[in-house]
Amino acid sequence: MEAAVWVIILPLLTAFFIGISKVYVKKIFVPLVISSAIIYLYLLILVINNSYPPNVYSVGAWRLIGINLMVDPFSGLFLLIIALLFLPVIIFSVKYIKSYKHEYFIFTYIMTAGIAGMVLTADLFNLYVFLEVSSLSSCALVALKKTNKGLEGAYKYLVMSTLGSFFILLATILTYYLTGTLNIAEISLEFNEIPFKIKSALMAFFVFGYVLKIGLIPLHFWLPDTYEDSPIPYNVLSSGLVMKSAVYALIKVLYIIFGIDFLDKSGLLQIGVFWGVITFIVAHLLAFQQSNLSRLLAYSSIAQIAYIMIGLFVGTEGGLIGGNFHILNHAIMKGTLFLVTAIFYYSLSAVNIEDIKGLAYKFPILSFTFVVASLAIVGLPPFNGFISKWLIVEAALESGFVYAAFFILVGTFLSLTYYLKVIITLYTKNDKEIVVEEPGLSLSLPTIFLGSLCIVFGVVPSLPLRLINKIPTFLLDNGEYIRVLLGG
Amino acid sequence: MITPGFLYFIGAILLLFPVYEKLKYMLSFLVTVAAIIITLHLIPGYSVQLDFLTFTLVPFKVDNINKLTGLIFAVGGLAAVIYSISMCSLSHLRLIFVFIGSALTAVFSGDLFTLYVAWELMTISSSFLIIMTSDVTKKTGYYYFLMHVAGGLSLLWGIFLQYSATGNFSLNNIEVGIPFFMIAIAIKLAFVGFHTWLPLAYSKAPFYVAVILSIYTTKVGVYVMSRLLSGINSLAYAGLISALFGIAMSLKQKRVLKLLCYSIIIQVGFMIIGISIGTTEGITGAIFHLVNHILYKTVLFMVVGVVIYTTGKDSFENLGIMGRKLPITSIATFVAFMGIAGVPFFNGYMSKSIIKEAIQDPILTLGLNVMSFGTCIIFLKFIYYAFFKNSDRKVDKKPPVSMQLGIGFLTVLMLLVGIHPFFLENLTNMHVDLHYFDKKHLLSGIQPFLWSIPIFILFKKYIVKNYERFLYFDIYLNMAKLFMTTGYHLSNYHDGKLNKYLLWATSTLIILLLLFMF
Amino acid sequence: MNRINVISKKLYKIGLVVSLAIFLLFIFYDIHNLESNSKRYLSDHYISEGVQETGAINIVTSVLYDYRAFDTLGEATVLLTAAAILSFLVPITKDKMRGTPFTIIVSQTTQVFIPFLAILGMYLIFFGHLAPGGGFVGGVVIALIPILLTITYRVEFSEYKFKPDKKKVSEDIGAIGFVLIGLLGILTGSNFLANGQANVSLGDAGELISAGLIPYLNIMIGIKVGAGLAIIFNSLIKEK
Amino acid sequence: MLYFILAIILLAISTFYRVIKGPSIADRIMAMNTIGVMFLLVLVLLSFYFERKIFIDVALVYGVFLFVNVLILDKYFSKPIKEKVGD
Amino acid sequence: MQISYIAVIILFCLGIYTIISNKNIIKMVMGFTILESSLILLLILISYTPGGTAPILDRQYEIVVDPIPQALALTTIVIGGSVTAVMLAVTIKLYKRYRTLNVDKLRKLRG
Amino acid sequence: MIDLIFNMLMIFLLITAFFMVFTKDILTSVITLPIFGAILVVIFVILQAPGPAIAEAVIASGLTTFFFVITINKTEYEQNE
Repeated sequence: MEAAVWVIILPLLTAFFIGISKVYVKKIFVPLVISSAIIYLYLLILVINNSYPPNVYSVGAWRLIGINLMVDPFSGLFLLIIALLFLPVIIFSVKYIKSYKHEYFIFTYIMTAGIAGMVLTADLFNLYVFLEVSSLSSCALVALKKTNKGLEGAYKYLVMSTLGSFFILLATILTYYLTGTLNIAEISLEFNEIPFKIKSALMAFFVFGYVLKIGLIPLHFWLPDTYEDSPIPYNVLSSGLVMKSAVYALIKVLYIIFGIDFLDKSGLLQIGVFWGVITFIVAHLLAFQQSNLSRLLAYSSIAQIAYIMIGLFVGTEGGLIGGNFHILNHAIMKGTLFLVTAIFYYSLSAVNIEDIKGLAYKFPILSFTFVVASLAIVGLPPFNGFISKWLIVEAALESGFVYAAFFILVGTFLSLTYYLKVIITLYTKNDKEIVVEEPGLSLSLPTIFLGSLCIVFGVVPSLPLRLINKIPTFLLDNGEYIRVLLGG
Repeated sequence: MITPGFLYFIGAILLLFPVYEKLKYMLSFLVTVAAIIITLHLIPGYSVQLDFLTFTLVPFKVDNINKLTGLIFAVGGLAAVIYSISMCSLSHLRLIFVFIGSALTAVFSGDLFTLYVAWELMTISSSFLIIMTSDVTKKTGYYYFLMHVAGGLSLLWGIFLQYSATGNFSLNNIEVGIPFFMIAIAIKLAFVGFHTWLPLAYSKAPFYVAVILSIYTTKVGVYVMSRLLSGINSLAYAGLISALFGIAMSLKQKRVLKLLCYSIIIQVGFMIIGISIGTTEGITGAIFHLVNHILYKTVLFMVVGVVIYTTGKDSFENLGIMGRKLPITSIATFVAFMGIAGVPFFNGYMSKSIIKEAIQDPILTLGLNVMSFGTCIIFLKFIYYAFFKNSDRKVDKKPPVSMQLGIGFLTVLMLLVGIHPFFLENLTNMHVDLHYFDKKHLLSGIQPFLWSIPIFILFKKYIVKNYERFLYFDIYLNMAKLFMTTGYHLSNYHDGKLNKYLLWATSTLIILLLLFMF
Repeated sequence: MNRINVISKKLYKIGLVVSLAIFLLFIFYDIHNLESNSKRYLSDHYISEGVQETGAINIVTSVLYDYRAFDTLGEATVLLTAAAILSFLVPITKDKMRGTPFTIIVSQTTQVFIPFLAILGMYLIFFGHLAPGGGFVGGVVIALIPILLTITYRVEFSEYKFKPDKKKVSEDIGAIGFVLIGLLGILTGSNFLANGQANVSLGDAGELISAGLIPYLNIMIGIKVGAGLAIIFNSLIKEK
Repeated sequence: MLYFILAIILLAISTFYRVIKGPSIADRIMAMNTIGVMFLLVLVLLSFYFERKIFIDVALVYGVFLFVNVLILDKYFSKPIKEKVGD
Repeated sequence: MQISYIAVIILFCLGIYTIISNKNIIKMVMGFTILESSLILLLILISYTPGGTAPILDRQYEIVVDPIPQALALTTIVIGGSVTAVMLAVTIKLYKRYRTLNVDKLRKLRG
Repeated sequence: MIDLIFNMLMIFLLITAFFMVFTKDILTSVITLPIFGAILVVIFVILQAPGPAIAEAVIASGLTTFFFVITINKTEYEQNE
């Protein structure tokens, strides 16, 4: 699997070459960016196709004594998300980003490399390093506009992510001390002999560190701040990839290293589901109060991540399928919403909800896309969000979390209240004459592509589910992962 | 075999392309007529199976009851589309097509999953119909959407409970989660307590939207109730109460559309009673009543629509123009009135007779009579203003041919059903062993009508008088306020102080450690 | 009332931290009782085989640049990201730093000092696989040259000697070079960042030219870090 | 040799009093420099104690940075002079 | 030497305390530095074996300390330094905008 | 003996750390930062980790201090005038 390592190297190389092209060869900038994104898409598809059966790429050919990259269905799903989001966002931002263009692309590519690294690596410390890469570069993207709010958001983000990283690092160091290795599979084997108490303390540190990045209540406060005044195409990647990559890392650590039996015994599953329920209800209540569109979408992201966490913490096959499917769906839906918001911002610099009044009559197709995506995120049929929510609720009911299932439906209702508010404002006629700048094809095409995916995955969910269906056996029984990583 | 609902969806997709005026007419006519023809040729017992996710769905299943319902829906669709096509824009037409299509899908669905999807699609499309018409209707649309989604979610929860208990999506034997199904259907039916959306939506929305909504929204509820909740006897009393409430409310209304709205609640009461008896007769009667109700209530809405179209308002005084200047409308009004009053040889009579025949309980019989009587009184007010009160309103513009065509089509159907009630039975092989035109039924059918006329004349000044609007109390608005204030207080906690946030974070860490280690 | 509030808040904070400390103490105590020193087979392998396998006698370097070179790539990326962040946060106008001017003694000392710094940096980089240090530390020492120029003379002089654009490009070149050297492994049919496995001659351990590709990786990192830190420092100085 | 190291460290700790007390910034910088030099000595002595000559590298690099450190602290922390000098 | 783990704990908690209680941004960054130092110290402590020598094998040694944590410590130091640099840059930027170093005064983002 | 030295250094480390955190004057705490770093360097050398010791000398007592100095010069120092 040569392609696996290329998935990490190619964006890095692109970022470095953009740095050179900023100084010397300025003309090749746009072709470089676009062609690299296209090649990257090809690479990702190659890797995703080979993600089952799982295989290992050993960096430096050191096998067990070095760092390994593991391509499995779970990471295949994340690579799929990158594949779906990355090229549209890059095409979108080539026209959208006007100032600090080079930096924007450098950071975006580095961030993608970091996320790909987090997703692929099978080494605990390497995970931390790539986590740091992705969070530092995304922090830079938050501050890209250099406005007051952007800087403040960046600072808060930096503080929180660093704090989380330190706890993850502490847990990693202690893990190394206990097991003498950093390879996830070996740690998992060694962990069988570690006493319960130490394991649960380590788990608390891991959970705290990653949840700080995921943003469950009450660790969510930095998240809306980072969304408010940052370049909106970045928000697409942020909600679609950065937050999700933390979810990915957490789930990988919990399910592979600690194992489902331990999670059940230590009560994390119950705590996680309860936490998720609290989170989405509070997030919905808060989202209703927002007047800034990006902020509203950020709170909605928190709520959606809570749904995902419920799905993943239910701990059954159905729950994992539902949660993973919702990860994919949320990336698509939120991506669409943010891109439409970005076009509004581009055309008349409107980010507050009052500002978008009457825009539906200026951008009929884009507004329709917005409506589709928001109904999908609310969870109404026949869009994709409905299918994944259905799966999550079904799984929650099956494994006895009746309250969680019920509150997910309540949450659906609550989320409708604020999305409908936005939609209605969109369709209210505005007395003022609106002068808009035409977005053009390169902005609207990626948006419509993502929006159409909402419907496609809703009507034909078997398309992504073919990949996702392989995940649960893989996570619930960490034996296969260990076998592949150690022996395969 | 293709489902008629699917046909409508195809029509909606075809309308997405830039279509010019004539093609639009042709396309909609083709789609609606084709839907009727297809529905006529459905064979009961046919079903389609589909594998979706992990379950096997039956998205299309035909039997007698839903064939009849589907047929009347298709007919209503034809009439409504013809009626409204000259006024509504392309985007509206699309939404109308989706709405009708999803209603038909819901009717023909053979499992709960498809039913839920179609149910929510109806909600979405109808809400956007309301939202997108004008700026006045935005709040109404918001309210309507939220109410219906709440109902839909309640249905969904019921489905989940049912599915986790039984492991299938069968429509037939609902065992678990009946209260949730009840709430869902109650919202759709505009039951007392859940009715608040109905007068708001139908009176605020433009009349052609109201026509289309009135055909499908509540009726799908009735149909689904007949499928899921038939035979729960106690519901009959609830239906009675609902109907009595409807009578009381509709007597107070100033606006014709609102009167019609509340009268829907009354008529739905009939159907609830029929269904909750649970016998074949009762359900058949309810479904027949649904057919008849669609026919006359649609005509009434259309008539009021014509009045609004020509005069611009829907107050009672404006009805007067009907008497002389709009002949087709007047005839239609009269026929519809006779139908709704249950006068023999008009269509409402047959289904009311069946329901009455099916009832064993004396209280319910009495209640049914009272309901018929009340309906008559309400619509006598309508008739009084339309034909007997002098009006000086002028007709600004003539209603277009398409509107009158729609009205005429339904009026003819009404007459047909009224004079030859076996027509419906033969159409769907649902035979009720009942002689419609024997003395007993004729007498009981005409009695409420006959009694109502002298009483109306006696108490005319009380009934015709326009009452002041009563204090409007809506519990849902109070709940919304609670929700808003909670959110406001919560958002006040997010005051941007990083130290405070970090304190929360550390406390969470300690709590996590405590939870995991002990 | 306000005073009590403040005090209770402070007590709450201290209580939180103290309870965290108690938890940590428990955990450390438990871990300490576990006798975990037996689980060192990975590092034992590195110590016993490392010199042969990688050709570097500094095992830390061989871990950093060979066994776990992928980490170093990530680390270099972090540094590059930091440098890029700082250089784009810089405005065009320069900020005035308040400070005492240096006398001639300091500037003369600096002049004497700079060649020494260059040699020390080179030594640290080139002997990275033989002695402590390595590319990173050597890079920082080399970065001290522009830093010293900045503080003794001024930013303009430092940037006249070392152009910001050139520094940026050399930083990028260092990073690209790291990746390209890694790709040599793929070219020879082995994996990314492979060294001994890719049939690179490792030489005799202890010699200057040994350890296969590790010295070249060190050089690349040295270039990158030197340029990157110079950028960071000058950006901070200019920050407005 | 270890006694020397211990003595130096004790001296360093006592020098730290100047950092705590030192009325002016210059006192503190001076104290810090002194402690730095003491530690430089400690590093060299430790290298002899462990008999690993490579440890001298640490002392070398530390010494360089101590020098630059003091330079920077001097330049930017001592009382600013009214004329604009330096950037 | 095992007693020095307590120093790590104290340093760690001191860092956390600085972050959560100090209102000065620079002090907060300093807290992060302390936090990072404590983790590096922990890494070096777990690498140490009594009687061991540094893992630079210019000749054969009996006991050699664990080289892996040292490599990890190097990486951590660099990452920590980069993060500190970025934090300070943002701090300066924030100061120029808000004219304050008090964290509680940075309250443009709320709700 | 070396243990004693080590423990002295640890105590010194804690003293500097506490002083760094709790002193009011931010300049003083920045001046303490290189001392803190230097103690760590010595500790690392005693713990037989010359590589991290060099890196610590370079970053913690070197570059980080520079950055802090510049930051304070641009913020706090301006405020005092």
